[in-house]
Amino acid sequence: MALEVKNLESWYGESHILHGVNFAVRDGEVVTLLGRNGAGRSTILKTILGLTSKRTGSVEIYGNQTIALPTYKIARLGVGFCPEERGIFASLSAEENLLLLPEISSGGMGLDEIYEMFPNLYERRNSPGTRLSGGEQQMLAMARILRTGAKLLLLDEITEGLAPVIVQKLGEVVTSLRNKGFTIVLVEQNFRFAAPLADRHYVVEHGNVVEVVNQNELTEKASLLNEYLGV
Amino acid sequence: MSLKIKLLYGILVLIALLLPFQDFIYLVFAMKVLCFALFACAFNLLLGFTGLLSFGHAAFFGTAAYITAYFCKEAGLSPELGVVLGVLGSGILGFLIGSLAIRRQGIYFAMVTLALSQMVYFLAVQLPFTGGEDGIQGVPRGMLFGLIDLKDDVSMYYFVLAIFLLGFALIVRTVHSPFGQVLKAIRENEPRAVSLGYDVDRFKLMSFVISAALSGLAGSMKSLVFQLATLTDVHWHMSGEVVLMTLLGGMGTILGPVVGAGIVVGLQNYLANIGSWSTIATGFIFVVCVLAFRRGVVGEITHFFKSKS
Amino acid sequence: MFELLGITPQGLAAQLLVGLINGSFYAILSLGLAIIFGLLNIINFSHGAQYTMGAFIAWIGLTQVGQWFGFPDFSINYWFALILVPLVMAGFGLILERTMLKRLYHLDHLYGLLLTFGLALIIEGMFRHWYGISGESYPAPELLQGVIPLESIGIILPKYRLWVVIASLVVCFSTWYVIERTKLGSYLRAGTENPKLLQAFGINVPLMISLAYAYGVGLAGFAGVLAAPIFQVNPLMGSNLIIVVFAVVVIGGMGSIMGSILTGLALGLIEGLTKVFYPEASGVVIFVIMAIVLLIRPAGLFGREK
Amino acid sequence: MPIDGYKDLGLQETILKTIGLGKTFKGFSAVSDVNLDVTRGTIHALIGPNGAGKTTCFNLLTKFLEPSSGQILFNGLDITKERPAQIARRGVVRSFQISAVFPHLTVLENVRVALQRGLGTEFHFWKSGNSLNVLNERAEELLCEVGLADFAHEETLNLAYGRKRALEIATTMAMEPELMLLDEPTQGMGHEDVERVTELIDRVAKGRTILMVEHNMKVVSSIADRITVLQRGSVLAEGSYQEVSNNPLVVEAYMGTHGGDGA
Amino acid sequence: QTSKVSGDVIKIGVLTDLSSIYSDLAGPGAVIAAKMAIADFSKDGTVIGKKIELLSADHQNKADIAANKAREWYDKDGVDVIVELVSTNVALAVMEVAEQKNKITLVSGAASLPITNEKCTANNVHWTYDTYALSNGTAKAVVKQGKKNWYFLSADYAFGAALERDATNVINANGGKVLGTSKHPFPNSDFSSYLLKAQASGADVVALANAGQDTINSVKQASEFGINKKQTVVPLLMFISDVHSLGLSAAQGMFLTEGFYWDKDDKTRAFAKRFILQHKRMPTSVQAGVYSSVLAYLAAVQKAGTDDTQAVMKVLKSTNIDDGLFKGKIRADGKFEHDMYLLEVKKPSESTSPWDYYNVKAVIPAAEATQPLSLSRCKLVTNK
Ligand SMILES: Nc1ncnc2c1ncn2[C@@H]1O[C@H](COP(=O)(O)OP(=O)(O)OP(=O)(O)O)[C@@H](O)[C@H]1O
Ligand SMILES: Nc1ncnc2c1ncn2[C@@H]1O[C@H](COP(=O)(O)OP(=O)(O)OP(=O)(O)O)[C@@H](O)[C@H]1O
Ligand SMILES: CC(C)C[C@H](N)C(=O)O
Ligand SMILES: [Mg+2]
Ligand SMILES: [Mg+2]
Repeated sequence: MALEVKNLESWYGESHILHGVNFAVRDGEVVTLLGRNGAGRSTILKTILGLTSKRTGSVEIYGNQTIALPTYKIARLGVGFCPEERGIFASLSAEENLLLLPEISSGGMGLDEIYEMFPNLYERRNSPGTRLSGGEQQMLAMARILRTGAKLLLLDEITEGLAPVIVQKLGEVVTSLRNKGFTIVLVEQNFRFAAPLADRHYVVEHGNVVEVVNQNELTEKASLLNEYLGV
Repeated sequence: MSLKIKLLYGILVLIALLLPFQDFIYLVFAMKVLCFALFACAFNLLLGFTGLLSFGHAAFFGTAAYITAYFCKEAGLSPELGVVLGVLGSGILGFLIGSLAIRRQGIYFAMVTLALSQMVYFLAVQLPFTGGEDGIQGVPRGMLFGLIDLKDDVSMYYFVLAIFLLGFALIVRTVHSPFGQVLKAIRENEPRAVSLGYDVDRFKLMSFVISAALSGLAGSMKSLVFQLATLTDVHWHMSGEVVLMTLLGGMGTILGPVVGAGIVVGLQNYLANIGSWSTIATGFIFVVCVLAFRRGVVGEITHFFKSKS
Repeated sequence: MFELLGITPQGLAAQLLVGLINGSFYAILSLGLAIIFGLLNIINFSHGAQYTMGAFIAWIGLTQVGQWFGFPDFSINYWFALILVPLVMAGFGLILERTMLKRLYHLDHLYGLLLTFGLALIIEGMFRHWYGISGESYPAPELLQGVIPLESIGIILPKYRLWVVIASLVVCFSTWYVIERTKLGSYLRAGTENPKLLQAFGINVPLMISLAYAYGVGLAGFAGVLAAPIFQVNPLMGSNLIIVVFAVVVIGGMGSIMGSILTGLALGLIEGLTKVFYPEASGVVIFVIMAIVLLIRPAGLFGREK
Repeated sequence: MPIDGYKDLGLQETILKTIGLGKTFKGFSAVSDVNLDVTRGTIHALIGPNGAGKTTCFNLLTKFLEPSSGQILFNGLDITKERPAQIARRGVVRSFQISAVFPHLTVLENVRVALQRGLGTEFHFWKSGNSLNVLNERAEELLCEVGLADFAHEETLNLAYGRKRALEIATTMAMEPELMLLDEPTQGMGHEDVERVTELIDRVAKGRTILMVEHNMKVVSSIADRITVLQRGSVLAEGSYQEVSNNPLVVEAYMGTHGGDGA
Repeated sequence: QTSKVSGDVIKIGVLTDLSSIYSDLAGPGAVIAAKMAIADFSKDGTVIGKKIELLSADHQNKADIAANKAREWYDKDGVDVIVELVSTNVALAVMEVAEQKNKITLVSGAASLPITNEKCTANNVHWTYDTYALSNGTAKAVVKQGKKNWYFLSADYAFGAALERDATNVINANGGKVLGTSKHPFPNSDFSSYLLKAQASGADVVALANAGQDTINSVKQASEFGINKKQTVVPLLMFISDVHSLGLSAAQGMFLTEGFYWDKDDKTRAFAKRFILQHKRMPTSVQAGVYSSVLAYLAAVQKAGTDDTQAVMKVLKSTNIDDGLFKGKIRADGKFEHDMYLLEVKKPSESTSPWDYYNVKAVIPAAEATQPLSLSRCKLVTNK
């Protein structure tokens, strides 16, 4: 089991956002978290990494209980995180951003491989990180975690603001990562993008997982999803 | 304004009006508090309501103090004219410094104002009319409108109180005015305000000038109350002090700076006799405030009532 | 003899040298400030007090510790202090950071400034209370006493001052190297911007921050020891210096390491020259420069524009 | 040579025209020689791969950035030299790629800030705040139009993302803009919100001109009258959705094989 | 008509620098000196049957704080006399208030001549020393040794200017010459640039027209740069507390002028012994002056039988004073005219006990140490 979340609750200061989230992801699986704006999907990812102000419950990553661990130790268990606001560092150049993350384990992609995948980044590699266009920043945020060798990827809205060609390309990237044995938790707004990629979909509402839809149930549960998500 | 708040203000004003009829609080002390309260309120207009931290407000306070002191003493001007000249002077200085400083933001704004006010300090040290280290001493309080002799502490007190209330009312009004509304918008999201067609710099400058002029008003009054203007008034410590008052009382609250000024001036007065311990005590208060009462006195109180209801 | 504005070339050279000495103090202090500001987003107002503290601890080590413990002959000499004091100060910094500053990171710069301002008052007040205002003198170590008479070119340079320049340049540039030319440096810069996120990438940010503060304070302590034999060791030695050092950091560009070093040295020189040609203005020249620089280059000479 | 546009003002077909617009950042040319022609009363979409220079174009048009070359004509008038606030007052108003509201003002106050300029009292610091209440009616109307009437007194901070975008549009409309520039108005929105906002844009476009950047082809195909495709800072193609989406160059550079069904 | 003693109590306020740059030379020690004077004056702490009370406050060396406190003391607390008042700007501000309120000031710490010259007031006595005395002591003695060419390092404020001006007059009058001046900011910590300039000037004497910390640092750095080897460094104003913190090795051989030295005779030694028991440091001349002034004030009240300002001032100005520490009389302009001492700092080897710092080189007679009334610009003198 790569990730197992039980009864996870979480707070931002006074406000209680997650109310007992449960889900689990096996090694090599791709799952999505779907839901409306503000449902708490991003918060689930942040809570897994211990980035909210308080959390309770249980989060096991590759068999290690992490609920009491500091963030950096969680990351070192092999978690790669692509945050929703992209989190590019303005004081570092694009390339420095790319090279910033420490290698957590072997098997990360090389720089050449990455530039091949995202030629835009190669062209802009010496620009300050936040001077890249919105989409370029998104690519950079994704690219940099591929270097680290992390095997469990938490990806938050990676298709946001990207041109359709790039979205398509990202779809291919995710598929190939999956084939390489990565485990991926995808938070997506873009259902068309996510649908063919994932083994399972979790629907999040008001800080709870309210529905699980397996890949093979997609058609039969379409109306249900429609109700939840308006897809 | 809710009824409760109106009532609170009413009571406060009443207390202020009755102050001369007791012996417990020394009137000159009360005047000092009023002057600094006005200064802190003016400063708060900039920090709390425009979002600009000036580290050079002593320049305005001090300049006006010097101008008023100089004209009242050397030219024998009446106090009201002296004050008007002081306010004018600091307003113009505010325009000059403001035009340069508002082009920068955040910590840089603070530093530009600090740098420019250090230059004002330098001028105050070097120019002959300020009396250098001695300052301008023995400034006559004079006859207000040629009628009321301000030598008497009680009439001086009422004069200061009236000016304070006027300044305070103007600030409250400004905060809630159409102008104040735009200021608030600018503080919240500057690019958006620009895209709505507001010439942000002009608003900041205007707010800076108002704040400078009112700080000057406080400085002018101070120089009349104490009958002297000295380098202390333009020193960066003074700029720091007004930040402290505002923060301690609660920045961005209307009444906070007044309370902050009261506390700081009071502390200075009552801790004055314990020598180096007073430095330690002041430092200690700073630390405790920052760690435990960040909203400032008034801010904490409002927060307490808000969270209860 | 050839004279320029009433001063001989030799005289000018001597003056520049003297300016450089002051510049090294500015550099080493502003370097500490820049590191702390860069990473903690805190303007360390107590930097001056920590510098004072460094000087006092050195003095206490030299003249007092022995008596405290009943061995009047025991004392910690200069060379020992030069290593020990920065460590003690770094430890002190670590405690401050862990117990107080830590709680302020999510707030406006202003609060850090106020807290450290308060701390500065406390530290200063304590020394004032214990040791009075006039201060104590600290002799230069034997090895560095006396002057290097370069009388042929009309310059008399105290050996100790030469040592100050060398020591501080070495410390400054090695610090710069570590921060700008190693991976650690990019962590520091990234940590400045978004510490939480950096943690999520597996970096122990809290530790990094604590150590950076400790290092900055250690530098202040180091400068204090260096200064002890030149200036009187007195409770106000730091507070008189700190405003100027702030200006240096701003001119150099807040948070820029190289900026603060070079600006520190350069301003020492400029201030020195002002003292020669227009001494009354020497107190204000740095602020004039600061205002001009900020108007032309808002982020400071070496700062990155946001 | 600036063109004298006063002659046929009112009849002017073209509301916004750029001639050879360009911008370089330290030698990197982000936008080069862009000639745009936006027709009055249309919804004009600006699309293109990431980093093509769309946002930069917007920044140039509103003078948030200084053009390195070229001219901008609004209603035939050269506005290349004007300041951002001035341009806004002429009736060119933008929204931002990242939502831009005043978080600690109420929803109503947000709109009022935009309306307030019409009163001409924005510098009157001595006037009572109540003098602004005359604007409430109009503000509520605008909120109604974008479906935010029920939230008028809510602190904006607490609104959901999609509603913030709607508020932004209401605020922009309060300026009575002749030309609205929208930068990815549906980015980051859920499906319902996307639909609602698309519909909203279509609705408010009546009597106005809209220039928008958008990656969501569903939105573009359903409301845009005309589309300009940028690539590497220059115009790659221009035309209706049909024309553009069948252009093989555009498909290769932007749409990809799935066509424009991104969402 | 009213009681002979206002408020039925004699209140003495020590307004001094308790926490800032002059707190070592005045400060808490001055408060102790005032207490000692009261205790020495009467066992039960009374004068003409009324209780004597002592107040003290810190003016932090700021004129505004001082004026404010003085006003409050005179108005609200019924203080009759304020003593000490180090720093000229503070003294002048408080004298102004006192004149308005018709109360007394006895200045000990402040140095500038204008206090009894153009800025004099009727209710003030300048007790311990002034810039005129300092110049006529040290500067004259040094010029007479044949060191004619002078270079000044002056603190850039009123006091520095006053000291420089008075010393320059003396130098010129005795055939010397001033080659140049560096005005340094006040306060300042690094003097090397100025010292190099002084060195380059080739003057015989580098004179320091500054005080406290500034003097200490200039002396220290002068010896670091070896300036004291070729030129004579002359601090125009230095207190024993400064010499103490400077250490004899850096200060040795320098000349200075003081109004009081604890080791001068048996009486001063007796006083000093009692003082050091309470304060752990030897009295400075300023602190001794406070003792002397309080004692004299109480004696005057006793003699006048009232605390009425005019009556007391009249007694003060008409009685000879000799309390073992100072001896002389108070002139019409308010200057307490007494002998001053030209002192030389001992070599470390000559010093036999703690605080054994000076050799008394000469006694400067009162007449020479005080500006003649004929030159005075004091309104009390010129109007007559
Ligand atoms: N830093 C924060 N402080 C307080 N509340 C927050 C914070 N971040 C998010 N929230 C609140 O938590 C709730 C869940 O937010 P979250 O970002 O997890 O939603 P989401 O499902 O990812 O939606 P979106 O599509 O908007 O990203 C929302 O109501 C949001 O307002
Ligand atoms: N201030 C700047 N400094 C340097 N380069 C910049 C700057 N602003 C933009 N660029 C570069 O210019 C190019 C165009 O950027 P722009 O933001 O206009 O793209 P865009 O078309 O809006 O893309 P997206 O769809 O990803 O938002 C990008 O390659 C970007 O890196
Ligand atoms: C030496 C100091 C006690 C004198 C003080 N600087 C003055 O102005 O009088
Ligand atoms: Mg989210
Ligand atoms: Mg863009």
